[in-house]
Amino acid sequence: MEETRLSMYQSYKEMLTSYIKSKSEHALYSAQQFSKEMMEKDMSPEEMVSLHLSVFKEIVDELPEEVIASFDLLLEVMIGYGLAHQEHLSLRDRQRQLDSELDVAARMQKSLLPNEQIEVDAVDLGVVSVPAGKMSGDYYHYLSDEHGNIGIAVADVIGKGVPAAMCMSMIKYAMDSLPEQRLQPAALLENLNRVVARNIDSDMFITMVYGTYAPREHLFYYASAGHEPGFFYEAATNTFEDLKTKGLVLGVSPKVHYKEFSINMEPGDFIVLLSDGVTECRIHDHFLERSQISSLIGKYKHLPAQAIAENVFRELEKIQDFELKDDFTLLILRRNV
Amino acid sequence: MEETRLSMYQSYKEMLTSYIKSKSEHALYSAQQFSKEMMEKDMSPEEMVSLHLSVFKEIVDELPEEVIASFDLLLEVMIGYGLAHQEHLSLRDRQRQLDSELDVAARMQKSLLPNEQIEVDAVDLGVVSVPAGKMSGDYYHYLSDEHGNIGIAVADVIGKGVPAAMCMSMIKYAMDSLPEQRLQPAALLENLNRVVARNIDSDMFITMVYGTYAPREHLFYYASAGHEPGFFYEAATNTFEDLKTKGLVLGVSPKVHYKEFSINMEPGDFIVLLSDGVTECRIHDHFLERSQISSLIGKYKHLPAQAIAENVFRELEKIQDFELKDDFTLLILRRNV
Amino acid sequence: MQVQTHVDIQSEWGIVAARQAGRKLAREIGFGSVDQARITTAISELARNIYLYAKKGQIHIEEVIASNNRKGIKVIAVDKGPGIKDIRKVMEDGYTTSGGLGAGLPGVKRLMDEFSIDSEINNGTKITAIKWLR
Amino acid sequence: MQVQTHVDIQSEWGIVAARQAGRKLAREIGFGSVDQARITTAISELARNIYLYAKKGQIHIEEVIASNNRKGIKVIAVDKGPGIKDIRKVMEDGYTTSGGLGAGLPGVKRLMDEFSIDSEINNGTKITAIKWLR
Ligand SMILES: [Mn+2]
Ligand SMILES: [Mn+2]
Ligand SMILES: [Mn+2]
Ligand SMILES: [Mn+2]
Repeated sequence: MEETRLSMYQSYKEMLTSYIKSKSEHALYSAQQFSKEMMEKDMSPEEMVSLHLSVFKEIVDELPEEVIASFDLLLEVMIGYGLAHQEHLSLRDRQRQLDSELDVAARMQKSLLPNEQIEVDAVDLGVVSVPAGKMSGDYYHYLSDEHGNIGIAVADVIGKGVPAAMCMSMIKYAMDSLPEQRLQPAALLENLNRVVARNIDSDMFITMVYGTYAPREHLFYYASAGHEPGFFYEAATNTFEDLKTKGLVLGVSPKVHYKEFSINMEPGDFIVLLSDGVTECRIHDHFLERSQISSLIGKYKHLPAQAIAENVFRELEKIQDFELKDDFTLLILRRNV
Repeated sequence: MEETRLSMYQSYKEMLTSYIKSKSEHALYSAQQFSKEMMEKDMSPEEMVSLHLSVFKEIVDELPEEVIASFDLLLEVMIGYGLAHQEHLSLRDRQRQLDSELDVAARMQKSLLPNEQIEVDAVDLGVVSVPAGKMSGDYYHYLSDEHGNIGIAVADVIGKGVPAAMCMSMIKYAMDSLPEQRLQPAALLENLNRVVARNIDSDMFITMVYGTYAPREHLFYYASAGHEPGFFYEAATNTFEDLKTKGLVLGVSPKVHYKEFSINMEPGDFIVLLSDGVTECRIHDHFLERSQISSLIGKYKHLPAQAIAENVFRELEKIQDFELKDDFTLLILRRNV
Repeated sequence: MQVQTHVDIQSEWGIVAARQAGRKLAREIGFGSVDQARITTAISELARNIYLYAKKGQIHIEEVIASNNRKGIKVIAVDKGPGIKDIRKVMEDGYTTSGGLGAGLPGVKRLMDEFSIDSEINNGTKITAIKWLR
Repeated sequence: MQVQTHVDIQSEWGIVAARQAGRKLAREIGFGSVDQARITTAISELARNIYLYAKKGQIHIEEVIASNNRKGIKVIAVDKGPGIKDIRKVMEDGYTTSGGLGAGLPGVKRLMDEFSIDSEINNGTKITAIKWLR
């Protein structure tokens, strides 16, 4: 430390001497680089001011006594800034530790989501889910059974961050314990609703949409618990239609009945499930229209489902200046044949 | 802002004038208070240095030109500190937001723990559980059935903070789904072990002890999954004995067999379950001995179970300078009659 | 009539020249000494980024006037370097005080009032930053 | 022979007197100007805490010598005030920069090398802090 101090003293002395003589921008540039070095060595601002004074005293003979006195006062004020600086260093350490903790937790959370490809030729499935922060309050799900039936879901915990993530993991464990309802969207939501109502404070809500596709019937069945409506794309007419939704959000009341809807899918038709992080994408002071979202999806409809989702995300991320305001989840399921 | 700046300028000018004249400690005291005010107004250190220079220029006629030049250089260096200061302010905001998020999550976590009194006259139960940070990786459980049988447990996720808390909530949901094993400690641990092994990364482990007390037989049955041994206090001999423990931690291997132990309890005898946050209480550079913990418990044994736990916590907290290194959980179950 | 300056960056001398040009224009526009130093630091960081990661590029500095007649200084940093892969990550609030990359882009964003970034992999980066006179 | 000073705190004048005594002793022991200012600030905060929360109390300041012959300054702040309810909470890293309570006790702990606190509800508080000469 003493050595550092000495070399700091030397460099600063050279800079100050040179600057007083030449007033060159080069000396100021060095000073800026020097400040980075000081900070890397965790020197606080009052030490900087004190260093300045001692160098200055040495360079200028007979510094007026009031100049020196004035530095006493400046130093006194800078002690407060020094404390804030030290607080910053410890806050930074704490934040780093928390960040790495949240990274681990986010990895754990990610491991709760499906990550294998669906091996069903009849359909093409793509999904992008990106949290606004480290942890996500969005949840998605997909699964195929031995008959090629497919279940898909998107859920959104009202709220963000760690508490939302904890709710989300509850949804996952609850889904695990309901294997019998995987092909019955309304019954599944009714059961989940009971679990949520029992376990979660009344000020936490979860919206969810669950659907199944039966490849032999070409029918998509779905039910929604207050979730942001998805889209149905019909290839024949090249149009997007909102997925009808009715139904209370999960967790409000222990006994809720959900309505089931169905859609007939032709080859090339696709279903879009999403969270409101997609549709309530804010640009400056207004939100994108839902019709803007569907045309954005339409722009990439010739691509595989995964590529559509990725391209839409990339464009929306850019429009928002790379700062997501809410967790983003977009899931696309297309009938191939 | 302009007004603030002007009044800041005025106060600093008075201080500096007075200090240069009198060199009084009072002016320096004012300067320190002033620095707090500056910081409350989010003024950064380079603004402080610049304020100092402009006031100084006004007070002292014909400031030597090299003094002014020297301030150019100091200002340049302080810009870096100013950036760090602004970063601090935004880090502070982020930390505050995160803190309030963690508060919500901690409340959610707390709601997963039992909070009603046990209504069984035959026993006296007390528990204190305090996380080292906001969220806990310790878990405790107690429950009585309609026959007055009591189940108690303490678990500790290896690791701390958010990821540990997420594991802990999984333990709770898994316990909920195993109502049949509540009176069979070994079977319960075997089932839990399967759930943990399935859901959790191989680098996460959970230790746990589970026990049941049957008031008609006066027998305490328990099994342990690599958990810190508890104590059995025998009133007749006034001695503490370690609770025997054998058994692999949860989650290492999907199929583990746990051994069940039993203890006959007389009136006044009690069981102590704890997490290693109690026994591995560090003071400066050494750990407390287990015998020191049991004598500490013994010191308060005349009190109700809840009071014993609270007093022990208070003493250990103080010895550690009020900084817990690990989550702390201490559960005491005493046979009354 | 608006003043425009272009500085080629391919050595540390270029960085110093860009700083000097920026400080001069900032002073002429009427910025105070703290803001002059802030603008100069921002230019310095932008130029240094070019020098370190793209090897060469240009810094353009000009006076701007908003529709409400407010004056400001606009700095544009352009290079044909490797581009930025993950802009979201680069703009994440790093920890300036821990050094390494220095103030970096989040620092520049803090020092100025407006900030935007355009980057394409293998095709270079363009960063525009404005500071308004208060 | 060790120097000891006691200052009664029951007004802002007491705070200033304690600061002055502390700064003088710190200088005599051989602390540099930054450390003098830090020690003074710590004393100031301790005295202010007494003045604000306990109304009155004392600050004791003395030179200390460690077993390895290292010199230092020890500050003890004593009051018979209401005591501190939740020491863990008070010592939690507050946010100095957001003001209100000012640097507070975590600030004092930062400014000094050693710090300990004893407090009993309704029976007062005793805080001891030491800074060693480097
Ligand atoms: Mn949400
Ligand atoms: Mn949302
Ligand atoms: Mn643990
Ligand atoms: Mn532990």
